[in-house]
Amino acid sequence: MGAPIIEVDRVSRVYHRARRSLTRPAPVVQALREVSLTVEAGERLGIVGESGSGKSTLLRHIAGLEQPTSGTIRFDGKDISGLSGRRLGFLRDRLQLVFQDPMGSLDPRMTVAQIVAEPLHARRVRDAAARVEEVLAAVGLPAEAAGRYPHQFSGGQRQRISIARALTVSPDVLLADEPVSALDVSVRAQVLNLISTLVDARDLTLVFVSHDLSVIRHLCDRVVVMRAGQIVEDGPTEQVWRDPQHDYTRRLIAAIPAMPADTHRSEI
Amino acid sequence: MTSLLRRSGLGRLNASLVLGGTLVTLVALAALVSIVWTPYPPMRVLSGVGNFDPPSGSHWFGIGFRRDIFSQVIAGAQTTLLVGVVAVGLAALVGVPLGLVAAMGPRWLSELVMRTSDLVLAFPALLLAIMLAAIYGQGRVVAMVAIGIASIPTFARVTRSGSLAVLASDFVLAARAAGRGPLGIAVRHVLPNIAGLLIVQASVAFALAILAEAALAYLGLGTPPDTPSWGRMLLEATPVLHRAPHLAIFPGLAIAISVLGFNLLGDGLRDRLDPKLLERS
Amino acid sequence: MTTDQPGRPALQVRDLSVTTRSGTHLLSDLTFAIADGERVGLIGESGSGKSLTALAVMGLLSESLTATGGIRVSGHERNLIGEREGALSRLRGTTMAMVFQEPMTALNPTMRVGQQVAEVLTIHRRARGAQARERAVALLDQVGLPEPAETAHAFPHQLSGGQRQRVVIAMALANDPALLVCDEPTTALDVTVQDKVLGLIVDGVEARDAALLFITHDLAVVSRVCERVLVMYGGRIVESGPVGQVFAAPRHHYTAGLVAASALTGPRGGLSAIPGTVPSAGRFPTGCVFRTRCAAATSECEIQPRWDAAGAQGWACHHPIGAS
Amino acid sequence: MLWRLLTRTGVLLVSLAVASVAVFATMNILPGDPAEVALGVNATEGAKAALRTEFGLDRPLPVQYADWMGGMLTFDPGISYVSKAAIGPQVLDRLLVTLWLVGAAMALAILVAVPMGTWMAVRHRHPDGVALAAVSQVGVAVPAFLVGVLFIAVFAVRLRWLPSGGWVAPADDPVEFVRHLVLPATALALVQAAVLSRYVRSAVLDVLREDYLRTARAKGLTPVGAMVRHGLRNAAIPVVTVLGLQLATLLVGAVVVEQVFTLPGLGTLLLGAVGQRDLLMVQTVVMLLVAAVLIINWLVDLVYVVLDPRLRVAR
Repeated sequence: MGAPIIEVDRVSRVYHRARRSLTRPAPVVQALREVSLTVEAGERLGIVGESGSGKSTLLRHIAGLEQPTSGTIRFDGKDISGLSGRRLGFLRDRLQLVFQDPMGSLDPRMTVAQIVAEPLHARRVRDAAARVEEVLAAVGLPAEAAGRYPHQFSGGQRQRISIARALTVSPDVLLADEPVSALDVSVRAQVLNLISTLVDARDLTLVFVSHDLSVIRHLCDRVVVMRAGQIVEDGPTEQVWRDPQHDYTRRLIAAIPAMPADTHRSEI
Repeated sequence: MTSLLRRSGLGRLNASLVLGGTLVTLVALAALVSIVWTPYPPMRVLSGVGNFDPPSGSHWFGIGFRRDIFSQVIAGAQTTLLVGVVAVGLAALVGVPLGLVAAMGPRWLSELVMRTSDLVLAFPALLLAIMLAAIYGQGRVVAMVAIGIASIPTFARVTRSGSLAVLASDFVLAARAAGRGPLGIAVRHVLPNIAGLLIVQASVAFALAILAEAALAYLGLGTPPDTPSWGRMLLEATPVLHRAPHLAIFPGLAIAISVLGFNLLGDGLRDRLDPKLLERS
Repeated sequence: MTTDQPGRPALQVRDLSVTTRSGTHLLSDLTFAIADGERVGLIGESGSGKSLTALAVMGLLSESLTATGGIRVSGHERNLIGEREGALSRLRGTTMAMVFQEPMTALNPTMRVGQQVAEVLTIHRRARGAQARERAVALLDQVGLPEPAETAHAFPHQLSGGQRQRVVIAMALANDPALLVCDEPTTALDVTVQDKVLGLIVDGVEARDAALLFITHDLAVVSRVCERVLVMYGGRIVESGPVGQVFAAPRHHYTAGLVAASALTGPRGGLSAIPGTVPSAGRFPTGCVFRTRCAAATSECEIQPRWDAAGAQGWACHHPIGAS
Repeated sequence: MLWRLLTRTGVLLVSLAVASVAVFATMNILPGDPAEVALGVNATEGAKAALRTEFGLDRPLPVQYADWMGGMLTFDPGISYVSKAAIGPQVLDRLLVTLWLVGAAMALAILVAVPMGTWMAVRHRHPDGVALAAVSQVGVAVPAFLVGVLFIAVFAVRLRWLPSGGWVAPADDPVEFVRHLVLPATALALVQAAVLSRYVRSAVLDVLREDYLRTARAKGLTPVGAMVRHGLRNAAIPVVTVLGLQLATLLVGAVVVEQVFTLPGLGTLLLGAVGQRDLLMVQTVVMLLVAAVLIINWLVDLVYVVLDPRLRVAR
């Protein structure tokens, strides 16, 4: 633990929709409202929320993929909120992403080697072959996977490819946007184990977005709960789980159906 | 045949692809062969034949106005393919970059491109050709340019909608996160993923170009009289149709076969080339 | 069992198999029954064949698939497999009804929702005109939609996902079916909405003493909704029994793996997972369908295991857990 | 709803203005000297100057444009350089013929294409559906003028059932009017029907895959009932868009078919004007056809709103 690595300061984001009525002005969507959040180096932070809560939007802002309407985002002390794609090179070296849809996030026309090497190629690093082999091994894929195409893999394996791509530049921070939501239950545990192991082994800071609080409870030390573009609760995961303060968090936890083997709820 | 066709998806798409490919190859072969060899010089008035002799062993498609119809038909394939290639090439060369700009550029530029293409859509190829012909007189160049310009909007639209589908995908987001710039994304991700879509579009546009060229030639606005052309053959055949139907049948068949070929090829390719992405767009 | 006595179950499926034209088995020898008022869950991962089972029961399989075996519902004499389309149409929406996974696309976008609900009454001549419209509003009220009279005039795109799923449920329950089939009805919904929709389904079938076939991949949802569970893998039922019993003491290794993987209670990085991945349809091994991913598999498993039972719990495994 | 009407109408008006400038510019700037085009390269300088003065071609272009546009709006776009007769009345006479032809062809095409396309889609796995699809594929490949030529050969020349060309106004003799309209309208319609039926087929196929159609079946509707009550209206939405675009090709097709059947419509007028290098006439007729296409697309856009409630209002 230590110094803050990501600082989100009163960030708002407004999307404008196309105008549809003569009498009413063009509708606006407040995707983020004055969100403030600090992530410390080495932390495992979970962001939980339902659809439309702004959790994925927040993640994309942190990754420098979208620009806030107001507020600032700093990475390791450097303001990234005004920077264009070209000047975000330093961020790309240190922060990488894993996406939800294991098929949609891999270009179907590229081989696994090309996909995994893309962060290096974009840096104009020519010889990436050795690095590709190394990260494929790290995520538990055989070396011959490099020459194949995404559609030749199962959902879980594709998510491993996606994780491998995030690791090629040896980032400090890993952002994950619902990486296990599209996976079967039996495969979900494999991918969660992999993420957990890699985060430990490589001293990564993890920001993990999910709609499923029980996944975050397993993986993260701290959780923020989002609703309608705002953070409504922020605290250590176990504490939030056992003693939610905000009314919405309480309802969220109460709505989670209990697993038959889930002994925890019966303790309360 | 039906049992093969009935086996739903795969059987049918292969049939389209194979049949379309065969027909297109046939037309291309006719054009190529006719460059080096035709039974008779296509446009030469022959001696020792009647005006409208029916098909025979020495004149396979018969005689029309004392010229050999078979020679004219295979030489006419040259005109058809030339007009098609130039028109589709022009449309793709202009339309694809415009579509890309419309998909990736700022909103006002996108609006400008799309509104303009809407407007050009209101000028069908034939109308453009008629306007140009009124000024410059008839000619193959006028036909090619008119058909080409009229096909630009569809290429721009197909490129734009295909690109938008690709750009909305997570793998483009992943590429941005990996540090790729807009140009890298366009070249590395968008173009390879819409290539199939564009090939299909080119095939369909080719079929439309053949139809437009034939119509122009029939109206006397396309290919000049000294060059073999299917549309013009039909024009010349019309007044004598009741006496010599073979004058119209063979060029008519040639047009139908080549249009059918390119349409089937497009259909077959559509099913073959990455149906998933096509569905998304 | 074949006589039409009052105690006959609402749904009876016997040796149901579904094959493609090329002969691939998608479902193999499914046999199960659901009594009136009983709520049965059908769980499995993607590709296990659970949605296909629902469609087969409803007689809505695609033309390219062939079903064999027996499907019988109470109140209809004949086997639904091989039954004429007209007879099946009369059963759908009355004796048996279905709720689908995707509420966003399950409703006709160009028809007002009240009309869509009323239609299920008018098709089966349960009501006409103004009376049907009134009943539709009442049904929308029953499923907890606010201002039902106004909502009836809305188009689907004006409603949220949860609201649309309520409309679908209202349609399904309109003619008091004896059997309700739900295919992942809450998978596309948020957790807080899911909770309410599940409550609605349970209340709806309880009030009508209807049988429920509830399909899901989520073990926790099954525990919330159902009394009995069928576990599917590779187009076969590998285990069945009362929910508590099956999840607390599974006998089949697949069920055990599924329960362990769902729990998320192990140490970080040490969750128990089922090795490998679910094969695609038609790629499952012969014999026991799970043997390629099963730690306990032996050469014996190359033969299709027999169905064993102890009390209400049954399984198909050569080496059931807790046997030795 | 009102907002959409206003924005679309705005787009239409701007499009019409831009299109008219484009047509005017093409016909007046590209040729260099319209007088030379009209009189030929060998015309004397004096004759050209006389023509320029007579038709005001020596005025600045914006003035000429304003004059022409003003004339278009009052149905009096000017005097033909060649025949020296007023263009307005000629165009109006001819317009009526073209409208009859296009209208009849469109109606016929829709009547054939909608059931045929639906059948092709619903039976797409059966031999009859596949065969019908093959027929439509061939139909698309045959140009309308070829069908016209064959029709004349068979029905007019050989069988002598119907006239091979010409025109009788409906007021003069309704029976002869129909007899003269049948062949050209059918020739134009058949190809159009083939094209349209393929769009109907793919629209219906798309709808067949929709979840709500399965919902309709689960409610107890038969496959046909589900298609009629829930499918067709949704399938109509993409088909209506295509109809607008198809009308543009139909207008152009009419130009050619009028030539085949020597009908006194806009097409023959236009082609005659091209042959005589009558630039103002060409310019006027082209603009009229383009305006027709734009207005049709505007109408289609409005029909859309009626069909698709998602476009009506946001909540």
